[in-house]
Amino acid sequence: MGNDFSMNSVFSFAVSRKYWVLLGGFSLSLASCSKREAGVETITLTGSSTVAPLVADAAKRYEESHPAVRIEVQSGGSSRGLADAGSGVADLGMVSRALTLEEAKTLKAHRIAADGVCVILHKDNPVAELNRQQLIDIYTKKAVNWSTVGGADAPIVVANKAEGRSTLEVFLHFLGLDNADVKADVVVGENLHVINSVVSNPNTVGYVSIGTAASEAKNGTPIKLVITEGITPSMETVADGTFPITRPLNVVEDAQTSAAAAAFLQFLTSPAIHDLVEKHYFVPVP
Amino acid sequence: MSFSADSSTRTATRSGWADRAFGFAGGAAAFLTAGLFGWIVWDLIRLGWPHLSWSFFTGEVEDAGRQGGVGPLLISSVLILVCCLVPAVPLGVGCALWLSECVRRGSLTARLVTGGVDLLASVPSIVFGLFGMVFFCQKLGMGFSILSGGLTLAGMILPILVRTTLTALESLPADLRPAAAALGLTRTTSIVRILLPAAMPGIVVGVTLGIGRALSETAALLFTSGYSVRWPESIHDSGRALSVHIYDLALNVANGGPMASSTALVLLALILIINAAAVMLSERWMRRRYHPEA
Amino acid sequence: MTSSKSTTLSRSLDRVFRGVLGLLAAVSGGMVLLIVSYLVTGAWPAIEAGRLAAFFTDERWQPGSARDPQFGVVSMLVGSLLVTLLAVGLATPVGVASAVFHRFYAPPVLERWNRRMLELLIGVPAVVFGFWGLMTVVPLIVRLAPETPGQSLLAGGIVLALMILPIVTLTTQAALQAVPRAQLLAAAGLGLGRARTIWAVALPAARGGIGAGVLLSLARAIGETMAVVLVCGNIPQIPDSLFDPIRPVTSTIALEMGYATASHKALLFCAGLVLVLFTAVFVGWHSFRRQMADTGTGGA
Amino acid sequence: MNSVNDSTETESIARLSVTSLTVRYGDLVAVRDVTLAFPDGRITALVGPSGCGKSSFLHSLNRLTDLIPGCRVTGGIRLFDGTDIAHPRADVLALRRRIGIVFQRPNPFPQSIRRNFEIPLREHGWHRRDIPDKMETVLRQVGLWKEVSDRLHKSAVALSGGQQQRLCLARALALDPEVILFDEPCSALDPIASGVVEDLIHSLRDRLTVAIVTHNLAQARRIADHVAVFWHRDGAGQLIESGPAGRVLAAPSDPDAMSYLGGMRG
Repeated sequence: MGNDFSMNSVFSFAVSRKYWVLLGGFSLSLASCSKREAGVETITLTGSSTVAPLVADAAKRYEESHPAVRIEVQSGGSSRGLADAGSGVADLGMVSRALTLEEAKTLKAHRIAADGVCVILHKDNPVAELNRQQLIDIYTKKAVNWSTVGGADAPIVVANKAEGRSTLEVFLHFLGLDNADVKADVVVGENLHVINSVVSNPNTVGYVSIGTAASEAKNGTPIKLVITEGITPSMETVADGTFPITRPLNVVEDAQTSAAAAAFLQFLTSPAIHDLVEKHYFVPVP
Repeated sequence: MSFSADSSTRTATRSGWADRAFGFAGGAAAFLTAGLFGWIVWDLIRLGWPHLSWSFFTGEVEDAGRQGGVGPLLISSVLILVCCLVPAVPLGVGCALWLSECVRRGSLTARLVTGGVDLLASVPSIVFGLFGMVFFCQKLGMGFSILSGGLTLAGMILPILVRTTLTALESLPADLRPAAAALGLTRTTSIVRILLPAAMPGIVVGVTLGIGRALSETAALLFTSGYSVRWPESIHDSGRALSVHIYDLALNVANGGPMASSTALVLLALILIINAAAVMLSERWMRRRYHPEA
Repeated sequence: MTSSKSTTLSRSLDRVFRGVLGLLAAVSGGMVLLIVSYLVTGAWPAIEAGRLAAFFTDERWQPGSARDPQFGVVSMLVGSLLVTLLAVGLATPVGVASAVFHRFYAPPVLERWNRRMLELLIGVPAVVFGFWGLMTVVPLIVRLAPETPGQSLLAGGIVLALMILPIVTLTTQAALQAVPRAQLLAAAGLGLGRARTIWAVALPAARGGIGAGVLLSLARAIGETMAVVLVCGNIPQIPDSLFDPIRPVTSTIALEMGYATASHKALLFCAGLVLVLFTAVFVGWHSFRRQMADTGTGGA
Repeated sequence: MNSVNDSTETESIARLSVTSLTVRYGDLVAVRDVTLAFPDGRITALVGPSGCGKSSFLHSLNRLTDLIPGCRVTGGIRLFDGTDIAHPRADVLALRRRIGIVFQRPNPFPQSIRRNFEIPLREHGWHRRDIPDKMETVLRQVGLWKEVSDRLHKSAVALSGGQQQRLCLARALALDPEVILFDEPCSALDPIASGVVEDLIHSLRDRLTVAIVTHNLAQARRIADHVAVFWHRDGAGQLIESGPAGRVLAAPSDPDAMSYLGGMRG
């Protein structure tokens, strides 16, 4: 009886027996963090959330013709792209601005497309055009009412981008301002956050990637792209270089790039993705 | 442990204006809650319903989510949930059992553990995400994977599970424990065979809440489970959760708004189904084994 | 019949089982230490560089400015605190009133459906709440106060209140459910009306549970990220009014982490650490007090 | 009745004997220095006013006092075969099987009637196939078989209070205890159910050794062979009088016992 009893006791967790099995299987699979199928080359890209969707689309196309390659695209900002490509966490980095001299010492940038940054307003805002000086006044709170720049009598709500975004850097570079000079009413992160801030408060002024703004405006979002320094922001004016606020969309590599990654980089800079670039409302590199 | 209405209190003596004022204020609050949520859900339906179709549930993500469906993401979400619950439920329930059955409530160790769990509840989800990225993805070498995401979420829902299980155990009739002891049952038997089944309804509520929390989480997954929209082949693959997809569509993809709403509807449906399944399974299991109808 | 050998075995089994439970508890309770230690590691470069003092003395937050870097985090902590208190202040009365209604006034069917709805709402992603707030609440605020940006402390408070409402309501409902029937019957037996029974008997008895729920939602609100970043305006300042924008600590981490360079990153970790410790003081104090109360009444 | 009660003092040996037992809760002394023997196959009633330590004493007999934090028991408790119950390393689980207890309020597990037997029986090593027979035997013993034989799979908490208490008794009996303790087993029941349970307890006489705490002196008179009177004295519960029921109930020698037991006649 005693023996029988002990066996019973040990195995009497019938309630949870299935659960233990599951748990066991789980810990086993956890322990075996082994590499997956051999022979498959993985390329990792991290960086700019502006560039990531384009590269993801291009990667999908590339994988179709190269079945032995797997491409992981993670966004997280240009700075992350630079850091990861430099440290080797990622094979390639995505950066939505030109590299600084310091950065260019260790990394090599390959331009895959160009983008412009444009100022946006609500569709109902009568202002249609703003020049550089007016923008400087607005972003430093010298102009606080729309009437001073030719609009209705309403306060100007200034939307600025958060620290570190390359749109911010490009825009401030154009205005010749330091971020510490900017007096914003609202600080936002993503492009669509800017656009929706303008939609939800018609007194807001903001700036975003032309691609995003054009695409949203075309689909009925009540915003408009503001004429800056007399030039209408569009893919054409970015392409011919007349629009004043532009930036390159780059993919960067360090000195030790694998052959597979180099091949993919080659693909990204080739005309084979031009249709994708245009679909994302960016301007292809000639 | 039935939650059914207590008729004696519902029909209690009404007394004039105070009673009416209470009823009115309560009714207004309930109506406000339901109304606001109705509003949100209605907005989602208005924007998202036109895009819903069978192929949306099964199709792959195309054109950054503006086209196609969310099939792979649905699978990823479920896998992340599994990776989350498998460690979290034993941890949470075990911790609660230990606190309620193995130590004195006021003791230093009990206080330390409860404090730690309460503190865990107050860690911002984005901090969980950063922690998961460094600890699971990098230190433990799991990479951006469904496993990393699930384990990160496990830490996040742990306090919910501990608290609800603890509450359920504490609200059990006090005489169950002496009854079990008097029959010479070991503590193990008493816990596994008697207390745990009796506390089951409460635990299921906790798990339900945890499921909702886990499936809706974005910030913690952004850094851990990754963005990949491929069909996941194992839990070591990177997989984008539905909530991350919603975030991406709403904030990163131009004209992603309507699809974000559709995806949100899919997520709500998934939560409804999983919750209903959890409640139903537990009820059936209880009826079969423990709680024959009264 | 039952030999002493077998009971020895079941005793050691018991010990193993208790050991396993203890281990699970240790992991659960210790996880927060792991997270904090990791935060400290991440924040170490900033702490080492002596930035911690600047955290509390600098007025502004301009970590990226080359000309005048400033690292003031106080305004963001104040922002986190204010938006959380506002949310809890808005959600608690509504949640408690609604729970009382469903417990004492509404038919049971309604209570059940309400519970289902609230459980579902816990599963609505924060970004959905945030987006809804940006597109619905913010325009309403702009209409109310046309001179303001709309994205503000008030908008953040409302959206957060909505998000924690299910937690407050559900925990209050559970606490009311746990009030012994005998107490309610005793109140009825004394001829107390329903309103007085609720006010004088049910709510005081459920106070502990409601408090725990409020604490839980407070912790949830102070850590919320994706919703507040969309509606708060994210200006690091101490607000003068409900209509001023604020920037909670979590917003800063969400906005800047992906774009931060190494030293900036350490600062953000530092901010996260400060927030966790800040919350820990609240939660720890409450948790400690509650346990004291527990042992005070629960002792034999 | 009285003839039964009177004939027992010398003929039986003690199945369970207690020497100098003291129960403390922290600084509070609940029971001080009690020495008492429970004769084999006889019913011993523990009586006394509320708060005189009867229940604490009873619970210490099968070490349920272990469950109460801060409770300390000193003194000797021995079973007939010499098993030292009070020993800190005594096999508590095995001795609880040998000494069963039925509480004031019926406390079936909130599961099916069948599982209320399966759980303890399996724990103590019964084979699964032996359980149905055992269950039927004890349910018949407590007169519950006819009432529940067709609903063994249904919840035990759906039974009436009296049925639940009989179920708890059956559950305790199923483990073949040598001693069974009752802690005011009838006080939460209606008079009819109470009568049924009382008759059941009486029917255990000769087969088992029974200790019963009761406030109902009439009940003690009806069923007890021996009576022990507890009293709160000098800040602690103490045993002030014990002996054959007939003598103690009719002519207690202690003045407090006399006034207490006198109340029953008045």
